[in-house]
Amino acid sequence: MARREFLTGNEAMAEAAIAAGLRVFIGYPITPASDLFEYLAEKLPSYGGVVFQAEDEIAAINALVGATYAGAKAMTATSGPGFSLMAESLGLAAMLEAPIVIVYNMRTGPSTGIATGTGQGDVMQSRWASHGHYGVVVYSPWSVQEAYNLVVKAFDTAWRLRVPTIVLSDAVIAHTRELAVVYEPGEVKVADRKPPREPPGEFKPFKPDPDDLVPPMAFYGEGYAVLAESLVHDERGYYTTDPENYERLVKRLEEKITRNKHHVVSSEARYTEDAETVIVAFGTLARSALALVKDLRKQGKKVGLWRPVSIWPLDEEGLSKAVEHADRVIVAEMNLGQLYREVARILGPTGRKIELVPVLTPELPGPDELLGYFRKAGVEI
Amino acid sequence: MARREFLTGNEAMAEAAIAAGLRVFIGYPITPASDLFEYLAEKLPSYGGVVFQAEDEIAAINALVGATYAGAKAMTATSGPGFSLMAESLGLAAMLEAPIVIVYNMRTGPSTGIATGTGQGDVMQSRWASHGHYGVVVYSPWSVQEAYNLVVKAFDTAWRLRVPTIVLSDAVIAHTRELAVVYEPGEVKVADRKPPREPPGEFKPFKPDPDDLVPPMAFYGEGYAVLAESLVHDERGYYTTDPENYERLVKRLEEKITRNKHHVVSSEARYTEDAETVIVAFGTLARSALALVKDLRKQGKKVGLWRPVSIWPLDEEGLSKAVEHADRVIVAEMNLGQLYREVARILGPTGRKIELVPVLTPELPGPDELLGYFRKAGVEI
Amino acid sequence: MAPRRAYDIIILANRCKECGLCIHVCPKKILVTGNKQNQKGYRVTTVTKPSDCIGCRLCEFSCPDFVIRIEPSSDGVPKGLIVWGENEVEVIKD
Amino acid sequence: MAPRRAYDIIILANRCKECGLCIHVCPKKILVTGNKQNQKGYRVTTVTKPSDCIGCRLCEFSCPDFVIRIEPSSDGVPKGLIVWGENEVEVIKD
Amino acid sequence: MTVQVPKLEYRHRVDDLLRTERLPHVWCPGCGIGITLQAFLRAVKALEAKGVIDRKQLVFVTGIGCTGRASGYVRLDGAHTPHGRPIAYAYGVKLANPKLVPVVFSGDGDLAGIGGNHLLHAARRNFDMLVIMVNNFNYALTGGQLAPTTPHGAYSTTTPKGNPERPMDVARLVAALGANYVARWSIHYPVHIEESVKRALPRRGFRFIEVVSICPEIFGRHIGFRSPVDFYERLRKVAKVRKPKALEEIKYDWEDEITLGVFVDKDEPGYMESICQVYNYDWCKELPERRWSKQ
Amino acid sequence: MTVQVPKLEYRHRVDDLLRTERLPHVWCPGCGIGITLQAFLRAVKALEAKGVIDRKQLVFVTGIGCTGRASGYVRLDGAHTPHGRPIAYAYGVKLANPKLVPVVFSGDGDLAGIGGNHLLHAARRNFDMLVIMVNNFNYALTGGQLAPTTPHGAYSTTTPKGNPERPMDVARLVAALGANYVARWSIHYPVHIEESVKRALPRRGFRFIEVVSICPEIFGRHIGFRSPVDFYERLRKVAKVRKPKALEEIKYDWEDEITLGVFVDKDEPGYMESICQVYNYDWCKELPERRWSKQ
Amino acid sequence: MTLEIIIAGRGGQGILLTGYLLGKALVKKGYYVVNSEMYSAETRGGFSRSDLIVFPSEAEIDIIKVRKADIAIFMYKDQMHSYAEYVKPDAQLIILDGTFIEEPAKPWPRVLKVPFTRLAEEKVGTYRVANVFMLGVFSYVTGLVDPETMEEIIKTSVRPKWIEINLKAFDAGYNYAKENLEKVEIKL
Amino acid sequence: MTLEIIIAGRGGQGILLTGYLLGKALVKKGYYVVNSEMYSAETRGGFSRSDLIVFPSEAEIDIIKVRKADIAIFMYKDQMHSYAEYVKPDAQLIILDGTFIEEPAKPWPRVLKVPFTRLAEEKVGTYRVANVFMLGVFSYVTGLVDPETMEEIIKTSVRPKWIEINLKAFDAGYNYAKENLEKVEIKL
Ligand SMILES: Cc1ncc(C[n+]2csc(CCOP(=O)(O)OP(=O)(O)O)c2C)c(N)n1
Ligand SMILES: Cc1ncc(C[n+]2csc(CCOP(=O)(O)OP(=O)(O)O)c2C)c(N)n1
Ligand code: SF4
Ligand code: SF4
Ligand code: SF4
Ligand code: SF4
Ligand code: SF4
Ligand code: SF4
Ligand SMILES: [Mg+2]
Ligand SMILES: [Mg+2]
Repeated sequence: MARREFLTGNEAMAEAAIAAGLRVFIGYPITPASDLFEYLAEKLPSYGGVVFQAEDEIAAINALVGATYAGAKAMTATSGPGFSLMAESLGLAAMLEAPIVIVYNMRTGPSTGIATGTGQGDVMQSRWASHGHYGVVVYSPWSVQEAYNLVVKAFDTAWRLRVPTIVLSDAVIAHTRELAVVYEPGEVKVADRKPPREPPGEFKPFKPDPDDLVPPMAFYGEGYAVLAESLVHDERGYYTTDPENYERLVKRLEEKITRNKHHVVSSEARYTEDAETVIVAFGTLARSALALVKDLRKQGKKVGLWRPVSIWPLDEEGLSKAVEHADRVIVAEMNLGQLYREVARILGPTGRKIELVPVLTPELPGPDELLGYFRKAGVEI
Repeated sequence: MARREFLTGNEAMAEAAIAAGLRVFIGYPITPASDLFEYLAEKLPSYGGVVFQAEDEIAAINALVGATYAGAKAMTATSGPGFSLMAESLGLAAMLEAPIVIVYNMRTGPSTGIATGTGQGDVMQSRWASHGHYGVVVYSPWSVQEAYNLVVKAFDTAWRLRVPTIVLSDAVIAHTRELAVVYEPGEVKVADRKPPREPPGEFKPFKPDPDDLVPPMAFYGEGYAVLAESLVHDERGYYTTDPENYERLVKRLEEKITRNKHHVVSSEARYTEDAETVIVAFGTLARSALALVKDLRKQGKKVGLWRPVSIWPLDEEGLSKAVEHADRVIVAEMNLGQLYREVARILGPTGRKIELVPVLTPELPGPDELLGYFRKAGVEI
Repeated sequence: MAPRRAYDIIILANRCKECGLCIHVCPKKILVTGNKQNQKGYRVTTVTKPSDCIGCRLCEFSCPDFVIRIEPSSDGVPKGLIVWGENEVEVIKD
Repeated sequence: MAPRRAYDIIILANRCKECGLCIHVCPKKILVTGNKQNQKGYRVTTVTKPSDCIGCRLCEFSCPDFVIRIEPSSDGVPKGLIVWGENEVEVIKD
Repeated sequence: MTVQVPKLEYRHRVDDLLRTERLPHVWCPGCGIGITLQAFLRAVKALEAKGVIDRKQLVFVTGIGCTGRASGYVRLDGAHTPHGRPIAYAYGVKLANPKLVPVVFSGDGDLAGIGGNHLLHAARRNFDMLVIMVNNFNYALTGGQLAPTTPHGAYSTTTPKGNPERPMDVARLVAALGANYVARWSIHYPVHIEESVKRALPRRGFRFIEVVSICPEIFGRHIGFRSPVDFYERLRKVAKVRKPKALEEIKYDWEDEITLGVFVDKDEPGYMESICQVYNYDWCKELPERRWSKQ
Repeated sequence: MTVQVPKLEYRHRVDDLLRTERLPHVWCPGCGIGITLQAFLRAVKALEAKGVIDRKQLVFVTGIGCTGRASGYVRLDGAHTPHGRPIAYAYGVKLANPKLVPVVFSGDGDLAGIGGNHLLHAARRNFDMLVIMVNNFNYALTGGQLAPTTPHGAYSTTTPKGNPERPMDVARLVAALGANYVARWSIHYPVHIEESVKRALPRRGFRFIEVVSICPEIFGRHIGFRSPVDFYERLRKVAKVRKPKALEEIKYDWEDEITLGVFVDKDEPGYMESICQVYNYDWCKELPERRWSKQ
Repeated sequence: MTLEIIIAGRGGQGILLTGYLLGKALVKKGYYVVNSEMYSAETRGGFSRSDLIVFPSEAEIDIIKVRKADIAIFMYKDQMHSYAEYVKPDAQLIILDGTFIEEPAKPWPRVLKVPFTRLAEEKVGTYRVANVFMLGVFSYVTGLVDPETMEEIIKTSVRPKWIEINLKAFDAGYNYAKENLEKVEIKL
Repeated sequence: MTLEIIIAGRGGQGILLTGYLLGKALVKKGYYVVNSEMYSAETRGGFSRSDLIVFPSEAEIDIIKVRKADIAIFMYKDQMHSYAEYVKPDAQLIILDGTFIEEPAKPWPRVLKVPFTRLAEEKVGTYRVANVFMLGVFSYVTGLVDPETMEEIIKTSVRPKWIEINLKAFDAGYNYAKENLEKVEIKL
């Protein structure tokens, strides 16, 4: 039954995974994700799930893919250095359409950076870390409750679309406690695989349904002799260099996300109805941005906030709607312009002025400090 | 002395590295980069250089960084899966300002893909593979000669700016033979490190020169007790969480590239003087695009080609100039829109129509097939 | 001495790659490179004296291409059966 | 029996973390946790009977914090020297 | 004489375990991978015939390399994972569904080179899986580069003047790490390979079979063998079956002896059982390895 | 009594090898890393005094972890590399300038966990470097998670009901891989550590010293030790110096014995010399390891 | 109105646990609480800070870290100085550990200086529970959380073997306050 | 005008070497040549294709792969069929290995069918040098590269132990053509 608990983001995300049916967690310790792992190490076995500490993050992600093919809801949690090591096999997951879920708690980068600091430097990386063109879905929460909800949603998306799904959280959420409504397994709605509709021998593991472009999934052990082929493959999972097959495959890997966008994209607009200036921010920085917007509203300034919840893909319509009355859009993020690039690309043709406020600090700035960064960037507000 | 040789791209890039002063090559075999490694295994020792086969690409890139700190011009060559594995320590190289050079021969992705096919799916990855915000320089050749020239230039850039530099070539160039003018060591101009100007004890290994933002570099063994610190560090190389230091460091890692753009950016425009439509393409696809442009010109159509040579950063001014007379820009690339995103962002505000022609095939299309992809994308020309 | 058993030496011709390993390992030396090429252009192994076959299956086990199968002869007659196509089997008897 | 040598037990107070290892390993049990806190708030190890020190350096080698240094006494008098600051040294004699 | 016959009779003995529509396979003439694969498949059939295993339980996982291509031909559940990662993938398979039995089949470079860390830790943990490593002394698929198993002094495309490195004796290393079953054979002993699989497949813990093989097309040509048979015979000279008394006696020396045999054959609890000692999962009683070890 | 004195006299014996401006260091009270580091630095000074090495030759490379923080305190050329990669970084240092002597100083998780593959191959190649591994039985920096060295059954934050895995005996593994020098000590033997470094540093090939240490703050607390001294004494009970006759006799068992001692001490050519057997590089004659091995 | 509370001290003083316990208690009372943390790598000698923001309702939540504290609890001198700027000049209540702090960093109107650490050592036998002793004082003085709630929280949040001593510390603090201090009304 | 040459056959027929040798020879003659390759994974039975594009000058280079070949050399049937579409209908010259090809795939105007493989086996003793035998024929028939140049290229490009047999094959092909075939003028 639904309970209200006072949890850190990491605890809440662990709870969410349990509620969503997590059966296999494979982790490798890293700040600020280790305590999510530790929480599950305590709790998951009593739900019948298994927790495994891999020798490195590369083992973790490959094991995760194997686990999904063997029929388990499976997840890992990591941060920048670990996610970088997962780059190669993130592409594997996309290619095999393995419904893995990755909690990615951003910390201060680049490189070893500041392990205990927060960051938002990984927006582009979460989308483009692996070689070749493929698709992933990335959500980013701004609160503990949303972290909970988005992990549930990530499982739903991963299994509905057979796409690796990332919850791009950060060090602040990871360790901040807030009230969250949490559930038990079976109480939240999460998509399951579509089971094969043909008997073994006829079933083709990579043959998509024409409507949603997602292939039904047979699990190992069910007698379908499924081959999870990391090479370019046809619908049977057989390697082929046929250009048409290749085009179909790669397009589908991205298109199955856009085609099912309504299940995926999400954003929130605050005070945008009449906003002449819209601040775009995501994750925990959006909390400070919201406070700043409230301050500015108090000063009579028509400022609003637009906050993407799905980062990849972005809710482009939501954005366009939010800026309807605005002639100015300011993207504030904790990097030198990543989300900014997407916003600029989307809104560029509308002629609006799109400004960037880079917020480079290992600590989440409050609204006052955030305003300081606006000034530093020469962005008057 | 300059010689003209009939070489594959891989052979030419190996020759270029030798001419640029390569002292340490660290490789791990992968198609289509192995033969570059093999060529150097034959030839580099006679120039006094060392070739080492690492146990994996992770070892290779970390060793590369160590080699530069020990004073050697150092390079590796890889393809998608290997580059993905290097993601974490690409960030290390950026953070340590280690002048490593990576030849990245793109093949068909994602995942294991088609090892013998070509591709252009790694434009975004080459920029964003590692976590956190940092800067790299990426060049992309369209011919064997240019591959040669750009490897030389990559060493120059890497050592001038202390920035990891990538030559983003592809399977076609790797194995295509063309005539190239090649040189011997000492005959090409490549920047060297700026040596320390202070004595040990006073010298700060991460203190930038104010003009170019690049810190002079002391090598191991010279008595400076240099600490190559992967954590966020101050000018001495000491770990610090100070926000101002952090901001300064991360900004500088990117700004030292933009500030020295004149050394870096490069592009080529063909038939653009009066072009009403400009096709943007890079690498080997630009060769087919050029032939297509010539065809279209023959049909009296005012079409031009703009081709970035530096992909990251792009020659934004070059692009703007090339499209001066054009109301239409078409980006053709072998992915579902990567370079396109940058072009759209840059030109979006000008109101021009920017169209994408995705060319998804493991084989380089000729101009006729390329035209087919235009049609398939619904892009009339 | 018990009477020698008779074996069928079945060769799935289109899989053969003319590597010679079966020929090399056969203790009775009854396998040879044939003259006929298969679809891939390899000259398929063939059988000279089926009646010499002792059924040791070394050829079967040593063939990397899943070409050879040794069976007790179905009709008591030792023979080579070179399977060229679904319905095309060349029968070789002593 | 040769006359006992005298040692200086030098303790760089601001590095001490009160872990007790030196106290534990000293065979002569002459080191103890002091009452004075250093800059970090740790109660610094101090010396009770310097003349008992046999100069074995076990305390020096076992201190994880580079706090202790044992030297033959410069003036022949066995003593503890607790270095609190650049110019502030507490001298402990028997 | 050419006659009309029903085709079914003329299938290979292991054809029902192969995706025959993809044959002939991609491996070069005389390549030892096929010999090894056949031996494995024969063992599967034999065990199935004895009612020990069900092919639906098996998950056949390979890495990238010539050897790794095997998953494309085997009609079992399986995966063709990134280079070096089949053991890692197999972890997940087993953890997600402990009733499955992962079989890793891959190359020396894949398992002991780039994948060395997974091999190390899987063996240390006695993680329940069977690993079959085809050791062809080189990185074959990519064209004959140095592998950790390449003999000292041997030519490879990346060591054109001879390999300066000491090769790794992978089977001995795995034995030292405490795996339950460790054997090494060469392709000259196809029946021994089969028997080893028959013994190791229904066994708990980490099981490792190395098959020393020939790569006539790449490595063989490079070091001067004119035909598969030449390479086969040269290898036979040094591949010696022995029962070593201590691990130190096992040799891996191309100029002297490559020791073959069963080096370890024990039955300690595997990883899955050891987590069952801590948690009482539903599946603990149904672990196939547990059933087998009781037999 | 407080007196005015010149400060120079009151420096620690190894202060000239430390970045003293950064002291006190970040390590917890009673942490064994500092004991190990001091022993290493004493050895450096001793060797320097004998004219064997020059501190300018040394490159002190660490990975990420509590132990990895050491590079931040040591006044030598050095690097603080990504988690698991110090050995890989050291490869490059040595290859680029063979006159340098890389010293890797890192944690058990870093070197034998995530970094296991580099350890494996560096040891196999007998690659010229000295590796000092501080084994504190856990991933300390991240808060006490399971390490490959954690005793079976021990609690860690990721195995709250006890570790189901078999721990890895890293020193024994490295010995089995053929390193030139392998020793294990515990922090109870600071002089032995120092002597080992003195012997291993001026030596060609791969040299490995494991120091079994205490992590009182994280692992110690987790498994119930109230003070550094308690942990120190408990460890002393099982840490036994012995001269094992065969590698099999070396034990790594927290309940029984953790064998200490010098396990391998030989002088085979290292990797750098073996490439000199193939190519005649300028520096081949000047390899410090070659000079040392001639002494 | 939101109520912002900052608790800061040295690493090792149990600051984070204090924030957690207080947060849980406030949640139990029905408030919407955000509790965030900052700390340095050292186990001791570093800094530690726990922020609590009490929102009137979920719909109003925004900031995560304290912007300007209404209540500040400083357990050590250095951190008081570092974070004084995050405290409202007219803060409702400032609590200082008199063991380590002599003077408030700023002329705050309502300052309560109690030598928690010394008192904990004296009355409970160990300085390690100074933080919970402080919570007892806080509970009495502010009335924000009643002792019953706090005791229940302690029982369910602290490791079993530490429960008793913490309960003892809480009571000791509460009683100390009852005997020696006056209540302060907190606006929320 | 550019001249586009396509050479294709089965894996194992030495197609890539043929293209390389011819390319080098043309370069030696002063042309600007682009030589690209395509091949499948199998060592045998797969396909292999070598494209040569001869540009009048460096400034004019564009394409890398043959668009429509002026000259096509097919050493095996299957590849002839696969790549016939990349050959100009009025191609200047089509060369086919008669050992494996019976009929041209299209009604090309000038087709030269010679059983290279059979002839190589007959005249040089091994079918493995059919490719260089073909080059001998090509050299004589087209006159694009003279025998001296080609022989020098062979000497410097082929592994030492293979030089002799290849020279022999080249000569055999050249002489065979001289005796049996007519020259064809190639426009460039
Ligand atoms: C990350 C990565 N690096 C490199 C490669 C290229 N690669 C493919 S197979 C292979 C080596 C194969 O050697 P081995 O495992 O011994 O298999 P074999 O081909 O010899 O059977 C390499 C290096 C790759 N696919 N992925
Ligand atoms: C790729 C990556 N994964 C995980 C981490 C997090 N991490 C930092 S240190 C560490 C473990 C340290 O353990 P060990 O090497 O034993 O050192 P110790 O702290 O015990 O000295 C981990 C997992 C990281 N920094 N990078
Ligand atoms: S079964 Fe034995 S005897 Fe018969 S053909 Fe095969 S190898 Fe020769
Ligand atoms: S072993 Fe098999 S592939 Fe080789 S020749 Fe004999 S039948 Fe043919
Ligand atoms: S040198 Fe020995 S006797 Fe003297 S104080 Fe230290 S440990 Fe004690
Ligand atoms: S060992 Fe060092 S740090 Fe510990 S108490 Fe003694 S002097 Fe202090
Ligand atoms: S290259 Fe070697 S290993 Fe690969 S298929 Fe050919 S013979 Fe076998
Ligand atoms: S956590 Fe453990 S290993 Fe790390 S510094 Fe503290 S005591 Fe030492
Ligand atoms: Mg191999
Ligand atoms: Mg450790």
